[in-house]
Amino acid sequence: MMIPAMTPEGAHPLATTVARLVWLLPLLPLLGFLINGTLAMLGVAKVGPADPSAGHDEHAHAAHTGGHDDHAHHAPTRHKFAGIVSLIGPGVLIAAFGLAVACFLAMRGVEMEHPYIVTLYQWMPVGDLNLAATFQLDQLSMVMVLVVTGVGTLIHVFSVGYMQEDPGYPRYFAYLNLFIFFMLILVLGGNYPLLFVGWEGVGLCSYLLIGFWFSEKANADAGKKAFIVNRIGDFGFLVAMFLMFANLGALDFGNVAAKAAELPMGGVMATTICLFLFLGCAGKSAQIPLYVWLPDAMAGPTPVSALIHAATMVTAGVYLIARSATLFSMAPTAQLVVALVGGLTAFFAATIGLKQWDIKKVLAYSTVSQLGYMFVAVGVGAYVAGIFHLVTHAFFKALLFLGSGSVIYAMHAAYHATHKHDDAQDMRNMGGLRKFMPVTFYLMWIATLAIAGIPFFSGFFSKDEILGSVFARAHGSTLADASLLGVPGGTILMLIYGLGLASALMTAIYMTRMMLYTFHGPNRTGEAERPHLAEAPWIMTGPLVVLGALSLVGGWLNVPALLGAIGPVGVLDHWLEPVVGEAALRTTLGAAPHMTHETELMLVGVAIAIATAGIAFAVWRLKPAALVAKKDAVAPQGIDRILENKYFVDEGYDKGIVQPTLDVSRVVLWKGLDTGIIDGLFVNGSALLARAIGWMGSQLQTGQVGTYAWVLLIGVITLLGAFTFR
Amino acid sequence: MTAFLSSINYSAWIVPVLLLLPAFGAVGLLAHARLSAGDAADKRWREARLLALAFFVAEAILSLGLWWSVDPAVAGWQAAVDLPWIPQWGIRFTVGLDGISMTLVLLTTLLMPLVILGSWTSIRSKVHSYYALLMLLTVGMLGVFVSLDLVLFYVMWEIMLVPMYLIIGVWGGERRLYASLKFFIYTMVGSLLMLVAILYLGSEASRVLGSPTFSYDFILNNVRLDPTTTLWLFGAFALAFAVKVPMFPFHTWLPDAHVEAPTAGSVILAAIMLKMGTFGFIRFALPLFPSAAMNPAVRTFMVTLAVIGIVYGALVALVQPDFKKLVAYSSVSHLGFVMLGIFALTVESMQGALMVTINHGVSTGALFLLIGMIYERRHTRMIADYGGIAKVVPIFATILTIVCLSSIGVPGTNGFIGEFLVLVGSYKTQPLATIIAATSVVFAAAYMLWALQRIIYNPMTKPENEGLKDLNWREIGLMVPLLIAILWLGVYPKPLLDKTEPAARRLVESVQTAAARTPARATNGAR
Amino acid sequence: MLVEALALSAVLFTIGVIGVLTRRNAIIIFMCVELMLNAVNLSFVALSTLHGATGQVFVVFTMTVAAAEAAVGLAIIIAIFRHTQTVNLQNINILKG
Amino acid sequence: MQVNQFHSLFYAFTFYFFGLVAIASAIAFVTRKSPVAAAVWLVLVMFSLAALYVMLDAQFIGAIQVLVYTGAIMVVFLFVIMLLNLGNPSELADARGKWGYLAALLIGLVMLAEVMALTRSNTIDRMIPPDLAAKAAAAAAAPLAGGVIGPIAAPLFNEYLLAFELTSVLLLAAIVGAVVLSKRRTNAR
Repeated sequence: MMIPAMTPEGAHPLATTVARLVWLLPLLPLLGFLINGTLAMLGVAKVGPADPSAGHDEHAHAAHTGGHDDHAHHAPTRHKFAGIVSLIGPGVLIAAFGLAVACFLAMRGVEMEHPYIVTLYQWMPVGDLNLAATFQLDQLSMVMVLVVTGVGTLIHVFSVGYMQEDPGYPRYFAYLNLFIFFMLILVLGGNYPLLFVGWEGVGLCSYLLIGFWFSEKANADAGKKAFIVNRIGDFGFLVAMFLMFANLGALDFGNVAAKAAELPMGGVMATTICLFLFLGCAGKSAQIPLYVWLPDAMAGPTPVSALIHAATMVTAGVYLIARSATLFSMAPTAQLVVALVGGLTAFFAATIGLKQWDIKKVLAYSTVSQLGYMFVAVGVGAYVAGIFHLVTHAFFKALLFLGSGSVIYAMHAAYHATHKHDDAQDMRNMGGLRKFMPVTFYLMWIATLAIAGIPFFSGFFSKDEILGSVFARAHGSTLADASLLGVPGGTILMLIYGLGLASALMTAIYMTRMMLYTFHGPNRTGEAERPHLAEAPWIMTGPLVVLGALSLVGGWLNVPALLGAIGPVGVLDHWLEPVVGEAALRTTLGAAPHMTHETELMLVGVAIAIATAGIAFAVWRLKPAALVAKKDAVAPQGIDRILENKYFVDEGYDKGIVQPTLDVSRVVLWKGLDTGIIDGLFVNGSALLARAIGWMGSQLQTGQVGTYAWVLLIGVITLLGAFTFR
Repeated sequence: MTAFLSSINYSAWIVPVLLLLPAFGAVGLLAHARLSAGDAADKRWREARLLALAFFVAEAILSLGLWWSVDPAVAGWQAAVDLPWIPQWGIRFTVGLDGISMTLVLLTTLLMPLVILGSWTSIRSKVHSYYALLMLLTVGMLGVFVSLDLVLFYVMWEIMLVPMYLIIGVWGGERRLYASLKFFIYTMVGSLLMLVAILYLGSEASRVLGSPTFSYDFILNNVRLDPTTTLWLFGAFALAFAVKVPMFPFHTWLPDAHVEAPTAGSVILAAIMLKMGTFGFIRFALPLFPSAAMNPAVRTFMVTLAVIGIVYGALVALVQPDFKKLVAYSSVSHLGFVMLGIFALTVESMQGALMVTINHGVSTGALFLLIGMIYERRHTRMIADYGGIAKVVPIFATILTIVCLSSIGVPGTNGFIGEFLVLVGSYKTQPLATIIAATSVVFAAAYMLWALQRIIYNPMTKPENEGLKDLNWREIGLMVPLLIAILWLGVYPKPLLDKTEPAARRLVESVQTAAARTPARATNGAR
Repeated sequence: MLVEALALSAVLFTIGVIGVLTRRNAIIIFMCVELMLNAVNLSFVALSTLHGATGQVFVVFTMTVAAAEAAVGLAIIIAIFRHTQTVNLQNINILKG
Repeated sequence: MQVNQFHSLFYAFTFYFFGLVAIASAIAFVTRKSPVAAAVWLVLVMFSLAALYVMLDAQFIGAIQVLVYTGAIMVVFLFVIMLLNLGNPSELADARGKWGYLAALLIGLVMLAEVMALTRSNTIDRMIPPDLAAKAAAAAAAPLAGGVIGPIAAPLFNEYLLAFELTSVLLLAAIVGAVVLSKRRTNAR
């Protein structure tokens, strides 16, 4: 590996610290991927015979008929490479996390005005485009690196237990390591194209991991859907990059920000770039209208849902907007769009979450909803609040997913023990699990209270900061002065605030509902299965405990001034100030957002009231005891039916976009235009024409010499006539 | 390396040798066919394929020196040779390389051994003729890339056609006669107008020079035509190249030819022969007729066709039941990117077009090789006949996935670099077209992943697939270089970009300055 | 006498043409062709009084060709007759594709 | 003078006589049903033409007209007719009918008219390049040196030597062709 050349940034204070090894960060998981991937191939591959065209081998036939229904959880034994994979998979992550922490400490030790940029090599030096593979280490990417490697490590450890009996064990860790590699490229990349490499790379890993159990069509479908929907977003990202290159003449973060600041405030160019960037974010971070892939992505193994589809990858959009803060701060209209879409998504997904029965689907819609909050935050220019919520959400949502994974693991084990085939993820088949898995139970309640926004749990701080920021920017900001489709920005911000409150209420309700149905009331799993329900092993509950602790104290990262009594105020604010501070100030017209103490207190009060009310309402209204198991449940009616079926959006997309595209392609373009008009009419048509003329000519040929003589003579006469009479 | 090459005077003889070696190989094979007539069929077959492989490996090794000996920064032709051929008509054997043609020559010579290995066991009838034709084809293909005399170029251009016609027609699938005839006539009709244009250019050049000549350099530097003539000549050249590329709507020979051709034929068609068309635009149509190429109407027209090809190819690929056909239509889409890059005429887009050219050769070549491998086992190309085979053939599935991702243009693979450069460069001059073209990232993912899912994922429903055997060492071995190329070009494309950059820059600049020299009436004429 | 000779040539040629058109017998048609050749020869010779002996050279050539033609043509007629037992051209249409 | 006048009158008479004989026997030739009769009438046409050649100062041509045409070619014709036993004309009565005759006559007359019109107009003059015409006129004006055969032989073996040689090849080919074609294929039976 080449040691980065001495670039002008070589004089950077970090250059002499451990941070110069930043290129090692993504390399570690890549190494893990290579080793695990090789092991995975060695485990399954059986090289074919030299001559493949020889007839089918009967032995091979017999050997594979048995392997037909070896669904992951039914496989009896551990993989033969399980030991070494369990060492390397999480091992590289731990090493990476250690390095990240070391970098973090190094960073705290120096005074950093500019980001630390490490140039690895010239990547695409073409024409005016002088793209290098550079890593940019600054406060923002440091936060992300810590979250990715930290939460990633925990989830890797959890996976060792969760996936231990899966025949694809090495493959799983290979994918997971690859994901971390790309995620680190995403957050460390020093220019938009390199970020895009990570951006698509994580999408690829998401695709591979969602479809991890590819023998079931639904899983493979979900993976494909995720990738394709993400690609719609990526299209936006690409166009945004083209616009940047053509109009700003650069693609690296520093120059883009510098050039963006020179653009006219609220101009068309900045707005267009931002909107296209946001399309990319909407795809990756599952915002309306591209959120549909995320619930389906739950087809993957549950730790994957925790890592990729809750804690890290889906928040990449938030990171991207924070990263492009300068650009966005020049385009208030685009910011309003971001915030409004975020608010609508938060609200919309929360309503769906109210009526889901699959425990992971509830969490999936909850994730979509929380991502909406983050976009509200970065939309209104409260970048720190967005990143703050990103971090706390990573803690409590990873905990929730891993907890649900633990539940599903127990359910599976129970069903497996009695050879019963039922839905291990449906809450109607659970109930009363607190008795069987108390650790999971308590930890998940912590996470639930955190996400609901009960005071002093982590989610309370971050969510409160978001709502407060929205409220504060309704007056005296570039947003309030801008307007969207004629509606003044202030009005829209108040609407978003309302949506945020409503979503908070619903969040509290559906999360309580999930907890009640899963852990409280009588058990509905089945008489035979009940004795087999048990807590997961410590390798799985261990990470849960760590995440539980983080969910509890995560809020202390950024304590608001109002609660200054309980700890240091605004740590994250200060930390991120060099990166996003200027942009945030531009949105708030140069002044820190100012609210009176009373207003602030009132806002906090409202938020607390709403969270408590939601939980109380759920406890009062829902009767876990009255619930019946899934197989006995009756189909819902009316609004319940619409909610349970997610507003029929998937069906709508299918009928409205997917099928018409396929039909038009098949009937009009392929059969009609391609084989019909171009090939049939023009190509084969001209051949047919030539043949027809030839046929007509052949009809003249009678074989009668006499006839030929006549024709000849007529020709002679005509020619002579032409000479004579000209 | 450079010192060693100059010590053996490498660049003085390499190009003729590269052209002659396969020709000798063809003769050698036919001689072997005669000499071994009495031997057992199996023995003859084995010897013939070994002989062919030996020739192509020798060719590949010989050609490797070009990477070092051709200095892209030098403006003139390198490794140039100029011999009289038909002196009465001023036709000369003039050959030479620049950075662009050097990479394409290397692509050809390096791919050919893999092609031979790819059809190592699948071709068993008339093997001698088969390999001899492949060698003849190589002569033609290399000849097109190195020719600097218009007549020589035309001869090489047509030489390619015959072996490919026979390869499809003799060793092809069920509808091989239809496909081969269609391929032949389609391409032939396209190139005849080019012949007329070449003769016209030759006569003009001869008028200027005073003695007959068809020299590319002379025509490039000395022949000045009026705008209307330029437009017509450009049209004649463009038609020939557009058929070969193939641009929408001249693409319908491609799916048939691809589907019916044997594996080697498909690979060569996709990886190299389609590149003749784009290379023709880069080497001939643009520099010789800059005012026509820069004419806004012409450019808009070509870019529109390119964009239609991109989106249309992707959409039609979406609904193909036959995997080879799907890949064929995806080629239409990819080559559309090349055309967009060429006619956007920025250094970035031109470089991107060249990257896509190479990438498409690598990825689509690999795809066709893989299809050939699985076809050899299951004797079907229908996507619906597979499903869930990742369980039984994991190596195949892994390689297929990587190659598909490269074809989609996932970052980290070569496909991304090319598409990104084309788009980012084209946006400067053709913003709307670029945005429409960029939508194909969605469609590309859709058709490729959907097909991938239906082939290697999903439940295994067909009992015939359960006994499938995975790739053997030969097949793995021949895929490895392609996989390395996919990743290397995706992660560190700089060496390749450096090789083509000066030539691409010169091309863009020369077209722009030359077009600026002859303004006015060209635009009026087209309106 | 030049004009008369040319006129005679034209008349003979026309008669030959009419013969070709109206007759069925392959041999007679053949002879009609010979007549036409003779007519042309006549005009060659007539014009050679004006333009020198070159015209007569061509007559020699014409005669040679006529001889060759007669040899091959009659051989063909014999071959066909052996095959079909007729020289009626209406019954001979093997030229038809 | 007297002699010359008489000579020219006699010349004209003879010329017209042979011309009329030629036309008449040609008409007779095309209208005979019997091939043998037709062939004999054609022989008469050729004799007349030979006479005319001689009168047009082409004695050599007249001689070989008699030798080659009448003596060789027409004899071959007759020989074939006899050989194939085609003397009986009944089966080959004309099948074209009256309209066929009329149409043929019409076409013939139209052609004749056109040729006449063409000779009357100066089209032909325009079709001949002027330098060639001048050269030809000079050649015609020159006295016939070398007797009767010399003027023919000179261009034949100088200017047209290649054509002459090719004719010999043609004749050879014709001989071989004739032998091959008329050979009875014994192994086919």
